[in-house]
Parts: sequence; C-alpha cells; structure tokens
Amino acid sequence: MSIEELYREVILDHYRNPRNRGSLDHPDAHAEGTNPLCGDELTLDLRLEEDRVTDVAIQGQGCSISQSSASMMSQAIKGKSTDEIRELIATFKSMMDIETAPIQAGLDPDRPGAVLGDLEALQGVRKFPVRIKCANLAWTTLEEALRDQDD
Amino acid sequence: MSIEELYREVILDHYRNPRNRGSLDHPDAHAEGTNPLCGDELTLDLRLEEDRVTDVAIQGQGCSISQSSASMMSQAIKGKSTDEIRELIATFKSMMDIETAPIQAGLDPDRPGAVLGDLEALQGVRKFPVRIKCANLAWTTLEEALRDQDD
Amino acid sequence: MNDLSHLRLDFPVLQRRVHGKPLVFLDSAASSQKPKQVLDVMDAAYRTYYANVHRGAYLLSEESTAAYEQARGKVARFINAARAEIAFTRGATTALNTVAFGWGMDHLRAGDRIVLTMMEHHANVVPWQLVARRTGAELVYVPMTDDYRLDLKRLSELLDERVKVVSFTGMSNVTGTMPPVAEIAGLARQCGSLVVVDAAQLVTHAPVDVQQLGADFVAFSGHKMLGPTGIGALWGRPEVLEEMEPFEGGGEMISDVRLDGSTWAPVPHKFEAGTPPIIEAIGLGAAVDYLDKIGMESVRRHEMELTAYALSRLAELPAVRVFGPAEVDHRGGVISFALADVHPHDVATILDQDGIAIRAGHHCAKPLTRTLGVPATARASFQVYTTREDVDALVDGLRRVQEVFRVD
Amino acid sequence: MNDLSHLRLDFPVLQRRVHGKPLVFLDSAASSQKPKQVLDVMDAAYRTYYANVHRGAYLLSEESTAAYEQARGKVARFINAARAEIAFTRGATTALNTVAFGWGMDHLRAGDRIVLTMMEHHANVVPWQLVARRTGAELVYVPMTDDYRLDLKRLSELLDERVKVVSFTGMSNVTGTMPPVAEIAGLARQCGSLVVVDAAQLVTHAPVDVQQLGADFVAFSGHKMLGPTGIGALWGRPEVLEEMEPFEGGGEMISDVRLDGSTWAPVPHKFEAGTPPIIEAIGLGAAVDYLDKIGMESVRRHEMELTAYALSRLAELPAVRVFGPAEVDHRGGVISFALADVHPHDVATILDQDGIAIRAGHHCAKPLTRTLGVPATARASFQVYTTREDVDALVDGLRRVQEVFRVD
Ligand SMILES: Cc1ncc(COP(=O)(O)O)c(C=O)c1O
Ligand SMILES: Cc1ncc(COP(=O)(O)O)c(C=O)c1O
Repeated sequence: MSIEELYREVILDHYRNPRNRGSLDHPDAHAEGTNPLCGDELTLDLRLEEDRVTDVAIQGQGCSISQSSASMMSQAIKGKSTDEIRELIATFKSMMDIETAPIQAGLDPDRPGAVLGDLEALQGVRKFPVRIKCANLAWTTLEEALRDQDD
Repeated sequence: MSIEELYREVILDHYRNPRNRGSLDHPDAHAEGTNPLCGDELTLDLRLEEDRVTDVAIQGQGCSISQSSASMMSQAIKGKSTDEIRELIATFKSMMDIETAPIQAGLDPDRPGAVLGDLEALQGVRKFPVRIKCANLAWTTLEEALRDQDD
Repeated sequence: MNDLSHLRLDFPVLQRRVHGKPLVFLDSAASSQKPKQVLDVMDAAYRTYYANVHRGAYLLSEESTAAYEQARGKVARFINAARAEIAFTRGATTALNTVAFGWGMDHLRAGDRIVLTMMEHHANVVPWQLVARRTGAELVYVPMTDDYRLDLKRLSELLDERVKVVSFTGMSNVTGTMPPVAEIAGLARQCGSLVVVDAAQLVTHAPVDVQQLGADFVAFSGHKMLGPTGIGALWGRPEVLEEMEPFEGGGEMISDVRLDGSTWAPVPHKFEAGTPPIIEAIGLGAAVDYLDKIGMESVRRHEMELTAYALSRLAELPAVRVFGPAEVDHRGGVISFALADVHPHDVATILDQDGIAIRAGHHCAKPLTRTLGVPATARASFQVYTTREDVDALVDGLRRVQEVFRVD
Repeated sequence: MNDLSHLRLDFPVLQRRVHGKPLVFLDSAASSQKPKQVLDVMDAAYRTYYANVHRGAYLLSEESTAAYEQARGKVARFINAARAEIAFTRGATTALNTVAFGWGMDHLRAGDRIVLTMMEHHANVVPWQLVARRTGAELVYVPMTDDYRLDLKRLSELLDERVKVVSFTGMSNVTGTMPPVAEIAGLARQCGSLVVVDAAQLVTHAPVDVQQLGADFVAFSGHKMLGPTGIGALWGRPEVLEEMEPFEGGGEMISDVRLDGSTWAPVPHKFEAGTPPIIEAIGLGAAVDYLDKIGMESVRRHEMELTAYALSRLAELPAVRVFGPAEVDHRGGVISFALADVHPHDVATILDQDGIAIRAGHHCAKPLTRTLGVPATARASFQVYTTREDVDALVDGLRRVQEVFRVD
C-alpha cells in the first residue's frame, strides 16, 4: 500500500485551498467538533432555507484528512435538503467502516458510486484505521449541527 | 537447621510463664514499643533507685520470640545499673546482628558468653532473619525507656 | 469432584522448593500466583510491540493502544459491564480512594453518614476516614453476628436518610464471609444511598455480574486474580461516573488544559491520569482470559469443595479454632484460625520450615481482628491451583506446630 | 564519539519490522523501550519467588520484600538519596498529585501563589489547578524566552512572600529545554517556597543528584527510564515527607486503624497505600542497574552528541522549523518541529510507512503548544539505544514527506 493512495491530489488541494472557509452571522445551525486525541478542531455554521442548506461555513485546524474532509463535505451539502444530507452522512460513514465498506453503497473501487464524488478520494483512509476518526470529524460535527437545528 | 533450635525449651517457658508481668504505679521510666508489621506490642515500666533498676514490669502481646525476649530481659536487668544495662543492650544487639554476631561478644556457640545467660537461647533467631525484629522489640523499648528517664 | 489440579503446571512458581521442601502456597488471598499464560503475554508485549498508548501516530502505538483497550473490554465482559464503565487503577485501594475522594468530597457534608462494616479491609476504611475528616461526615460500622456473618438486622436498622454511602466487602479477606451483596445493595439504594462493593476478594472467588449486584461502584485488584501487580479496576454505573470528579489530574484525562482551568476527557479516561499501567492492563486481560476459560462457576465450585474439605480436616485438630462461617455457601476459600495459645507468627514460621506458606497477622483488618479478640490470626487461603494435597500438608504441618509447642 | 550502539541488541523490540521496514523508534520521550535485562528480572521474579510484600512470615514473601526494598535502595542511590526518602508511586503523575494534594491541601490557602511554568506537562498543571480550586490559591505561569529557555528574569520578579510552591520541569518533553534547576530552587527557597521538580524526562537524560538540586520533591516515572509501566517514584526531603499527609488511604500505610481514626506508618510507607506495584519496583531497580552500568554522564554525553547531530541534519531541510534551544548544553534529546504547512499527524503517518515512529500532537502540554502558535508539533526523541542511523532515517523520511506534500 503506497502512501500516495492516502494523500491523493484532491485531498492536498482541499487541505491547501479549503472551500467555504469562515463563519456565518446568525447561522440556523451550528456545531463544534473536536478530536481530543489529535487536537483537531472544527466549527460548522449552516444557513437553512425550507430545510435546505443554502450556505455553509467552516473554521478549524487539523490534519489534511480532517480538513479536506470538511472542505469536501461543505461542497457536497450545499444546496441539499436535510434528508439528502442524512443519506450522504450514512453513505460516507459506511465508506469509512472498515468492515462493511467495500461491499456497500456502490463503493467497490471498480464501480465508483455516483453519490460521494470527490469525497471518494478519502477511501484510502480505510487502510489507515487510526486516521478514520480524522475523516469522520466533519461528519459527526455535521450530525451535531443538524440536531442543533432540530431543537 | 531444625526448628527446635529456634523454639528452645527456655523460650517456650518464658512465653508461657512470662516473668515480671504487669505495670508499676508512677514508674521512673516508661516506654511503649510496637512492631507495626507484626502487631507485637510491649509496655515497659522501670523503677530506678540511684541509677539502678530495682523493679521492672512488662505488658504486651506478641509471638513467643518477642514475649520471651521481654521476659528474659526483665530478669536480666533487675538490679543492674543503667551503665550495665547499656552494655547488656549492646551485647544483645550484637548477638542479633546477622553479620557480626558469631565473632563478637564471646558468642561463638562453642564458647558461650557469660553475660547474657538465658538470653543466649535467642541465638537461634539469627537463622530466621525476619524474626530478629521480634527478639529486638523488648530491647529497643528498653532503650526508649532509658531515654525517657534521661529527660 | 471438580478437579482443577492440572492447572498447577501453568504456575511456574509452584515448582519452587522452599527450605528443601516442595512449596505449598496458601497465601493467595494476599496475592495470587500467575500462570505462564499471563507472564508470556506481558513479556511478549514488551518484546514485540510496546509503546505508550493513545495519541500514537505509528504502528506500535496503535498496537499497544488496541491491546490496552481490548484488555478493558475483557475486564468489562468478565463482570458483565460495558467497556466505558471500567477505569483502570493501580489496584483496589486506588479504586476505593477514587470513589471516596472523587465522589465523596463533592457529595458528603456534616451530618451525613457513611456505613461500613466491621469486617472491612483497611482499603475500605481509611479512605472514608480521610474523607469524613475533610467533609464532617460520620462513619458507622455494621457489626458481625456470632457465626461471622454480617448482621443484616443491624444494617437495616441503621439505614435512614442520613446514610449517603454504604461501602462493604463482597468477601472478607479474614473470615471468608460472603455477605448477600445484591440484598444489601437493594436495601441501601432504597434509602437513596450510594453503594460501593470492595470486590478485591470476591471477583476471583465467585462469578460477579454487575447487572445483578445493584451497586454503583465495584473495586478490585489484578494481582489477586492471577494478574500482575500494579493494576486494578473500578467499575462504575455510567451516570455516576459521568458526574463524578476525577481523583488525580494529569495527561490523558483532560479534554482541554488552559492556564486558568481544564475540562475532562470522557469516561473512563477522565479517571486515568498519566501513562496508565499499560502492560499490567494487558496482563490483567490475559488473567481474565485464563479465568474465563476455567469458568468462574467452576472456580467457585472448586473452592467450595476445597473449603469444605479443609474445614473438616482442621476439625480433626481440637486445638484449632476457625474464625469464619461454617457453611461453605456463605464463605470463600479463606480460612483464619488460631492454634491453642501459639502465636500465629510462630505457627507461620514453623510451617514455613516445611515449605508451607500461610499468612499471620491482622490482614489489614485491625477493627475485625480486635472484634475476634485476638492480636492476630493465622490464615490459609486458596486459589484455582490449590489442591487437597495442599490442605493435607497444612494439617500435617499444624500437627508439627503442636509438637514443637507441646500442644495436646 | 561516545558510542552506545552496542546497547541496541539488549532491546528486543528494536528487532521489530514495521510495514516491512526496520523499526526506527523515535518516541522514547513518551515511553522508552526496555532492555532484556529488565524484562528477565521481572519475569524471573514472578516465576521463582513472587509473593505479596511485608507481613510475610514465609520465605517467598521475605524474598519479595527484600527485592522490593532493595529496588528502593537502588532508586535512592541513583539520585543520591536515602532509601526512606523514596516512595514508590504509579508514575510521575501520581507522584505530583501526591505532592499537590498531600502537601497542598494542608498548606495552601486563598491568596497563596503556586508558580508553574509555561512549559509544564499536564501532570504538573492539572493537579495544581485542582488543589488551587479547593484551596483558593492562585496559579502563576513563568513564560519562556524567544529562544525557548525559561525566563529567569520574570521568574525572579514573580517570587515574593505570596509564593508557597514553585513546581517546574527539569526538562521539557516538548522543547527539550533544561532549565537551571539548582539556581531556580535556590531563588524559590530564598522566598520560603516549596520547590517541586518534575523530573520525568530529566532523570533519564542527565545525572540527577538531589543533594545538589535543592528541591523539596522530585517526581519521576519508571517507564521513561527503561523500566516497566505502572511504577514511578517520589523523592522528598525527609522533614517535609514527615509532616505531610498521605494522599491515599489503605493497607500498609497505617500504623493503627481504629474505628474512629487511624495513625500512619513511618515514611515512606505512609505514602504507599495498598499492595504496591511490586514487580514493577523490582523492574525499575533493574533499569537503574542498567543505566548505572552505562553511567548517566555517558548517557548525557551520548544524547548531547546525538542531538547536535540531529539539529545539524535537520538544518539541511529549510522547511523544517525546530522549537527548542539551539545549544545542546541547555537541552536534552527531544526535538519538536514543524515541516512547512504539513500537519504533524500527516508527517507521522508518512514516516510510519517507512517504519519511523515519531509522535505528533500537543504532547500533554497544551499551554506550551499554544504559545508556540501551532496546533501541534511533530516530535522525535532519543534514548540510550538511539543512533545516528536513526537520525539519518528520520531526515530521509522527512524528505519523503516533502515529496508527498510537494514541499520545496
Ligand atoms: C515532563 C513530563 N512530566 C510528567 C510526565 C507524566 O509522566 P507519567 O505519564 O508517566 O505519569 C511526563 C510524561 O509524559 C513528562 O514528559
Ligand atoms: C477485601 C480486600 N479489600 C481490599 C484489598 C486491597 O487490595 P490492594 O492491596 O490490591 O489494593 C484487599 C487486599 O488485601 C482485600 O483483601
């Protein structure tokens, strides 16, 4: 297994040029996530209109995996309904599940799924189990934000 | 090495029939000793007249070694001057010193010393190093009582 | 007959000779011996993958962390708990101090009562005394009955709204008494008290299921259950662990440290300050595997049979007086006794010359020893590797003590 | 050149291959590897004479007790102290908590000041925060200078009669900084303050002589100095140990236990509640023997040479920025660094693929990491078994990181 499978071009790009960076005034949903063992931190603001994410802003610091995952996520959820987002979360999580991933969600490397797009670049993380929590940070924070919005 | 070398007749006799048992009213010197690791306890009262022990009383509980050592000590010091007692303490302690004992104080088993009398029955304790502190308890308490009297 | 004698070969130290005689080890309640299955796991861990746990960004640290956390899972399963409910500590003593200080300092005040029993080990007395002194709470001790059982009638009379803690041993390390833990826990919880079980002996002598005990905390040590020294565990009910303060501060137990204050890591890490006893936890996991393989039901059966046998053989010696319940279903394999007027230290010294290792003293339970009216007791205690032959050797040895001390 | 490379063969784990590559272990500051001389002593103890210590009235217990107490003597001699001045603890963290709680709770009050430094490990911050919260004392932190040294000028300005404790590390586990301990202790004692030295790193990287340090307490861990996990030590000035309260209550640390209170055993047993980490202490004794045989002067020389070499080799990579003093006589063999904009975790993961083990994170020193202005650092750290080849492998590995991340 070569290290380049983990650090793909698109990941480095999102790490160095994070999308949707910043914060929103009076966001409709907000959450903060940390990975206490690594120190990675993430703040997520969402603007929602009629149950659809119209804007998203992210702040934080951490490794290329956690930060690129957040950046790609921010792109993937913009414009989506919360139901679609929940589906996306499930698909992403099952991709990150070392046990079930390859056989689920059309994630067979030979049959790339349609849903995740760029995010599929994070597949390589599965081979580095301790880094999975880095890739997941943005997504657990997103779940938290959706719960925040429900309240 | 047989166990009978440790538990000699005279030791069992002093254990079962301890001499000078009890306490003195208004003793001139008093000390309490404990062996925290075993729980052995000893209380020693001395009556002194012109620097000479005229009466001694002992209370306590513990194993046959600590109690017989105390009983034999009480007999040995009665009537002796404090200087003689200090000498006796030194002789006893050197008998109990595993490193120096055999060559000191006339304690070569073939040349029994004159000073200790019955107390020489405790020589066997040397072969049971953990029990040496039992044999010594009465003597460290005695030293303590002499210091008490000095104050 | 539930024969475990084949296990003896797993314990290297049992091949030892003492004063020229084969070792008869009857001091397992103080600390058990370790099977090679445990020793080999620890040694191999140091030789092949040792590294500090957590935070590691390299393979050895991942492997160490996985082994450490797997051990936590094993210990949890052993008492039917969840992984996050187990905090590793240095031993039962530290676990009990963690509860007394971590819970007690914030929840006890003047007028509150802490109920202990007369048969507690110092580990379950002194921490409460220290906390009582700092908080003004009061200690109350439940007495024993004449047949060495816990006086449940007195206990229920004592239980009222002033009682904030009931902390008691699941099995006495002196009399072997096993009080009915679930029943006591039920009574105590009814009056709103916290329930703490000192399971240092219990956990290695009988099956323990925290779901059935009804306690809030259960404390035990690795070294008494075939595991290494330097490790123990505190099980806590999740809600209670959650709101309780940590006992020690340091690395690994924090979520954030700022100059003016800190926040805590999630349970159980909040209670594991600093580098934990890593290899010791892994060794304890191996000990649990070993006990699981025998089965704790089988361990208990073995001990009941052996204890019954020992009690009947000791009854052959009229000079021997046993301090403990006569019925083996109320007691474990720990037998304290007196032999005529011979002091326990003398008993132990004479037995030692025959290679027989027993303990003599107050067994870190001075209040109990005082109640028994003796300065000390002699104690023989059993483990999975103890056999009838060991008991026979003890009885022969005691006959020899009688000879030396001329006891009829 | 002070060549210690022959020692490598003593460390079984160094034969390990990782991801198909030979292991290059550069995380010794988190925990050191253990020589077979230490592992063999521990394993043999369990296999031939293990029993609980103290109170034993039989041969195995005598042998265990003797080995345990001999280990105390070895540790004492290692830092030029007396045997009774060493209390065994679970590690440096427990040792520091023992001081903070055991001494602090009775001696600190509102308005008092506890002086720490910005480069402390959480083990020397959090216990003081906990005690400050309970006593009302205030924490003050001495800053670092621009060249990663302790700001002694600020320190002496801070010292006044309000200062009751000065507690600081003898060697930073992040920057490697070694402040002048004796000088600081002298200043602090002049204003009547207690002086506590966190020697968790210092003790394994340089000779320590408590007679010259001028401290009241010195704390350290076994697992960082070639010894096992689960053990550490607290050295204390005898007068201070004498009057200080114990931290934990339990067996072995008492002189008497009555229902209404207890009295303490003599120092150091007062601080060793319950069954101690027996085999771990014996293992630490063996580790001290091993270090003594090399000689701590020689260890220090080896590390200075290796650190100088590593700093010069790292200087070949313009993208690498080292956080720590440049002069090796003010620092030990712990090198924290950043590589361009690559996050330390990514650095560690890429190095791990080449078998190179370094640590990435805040190293349990969040206040310090914040001061450095980075979320985390990468850290390579050395021990007696570390060689120039290890450093060369690190530099090659970092070149590979630059390739993967396209750093020029
Ligand atoms: C400077 C320093 N102090 C204290 C500690 C805490 O030591 P332990 O985790 O062994 O208790 C460490 C170890 O990480 C350290 O490096
Ligand atoms: C009933 C009981 N509780 C607590 C303890 C204390 O255990 P440790 O010394 O391992 O901390 C013991 C061990 O002697 C015990 O028998």
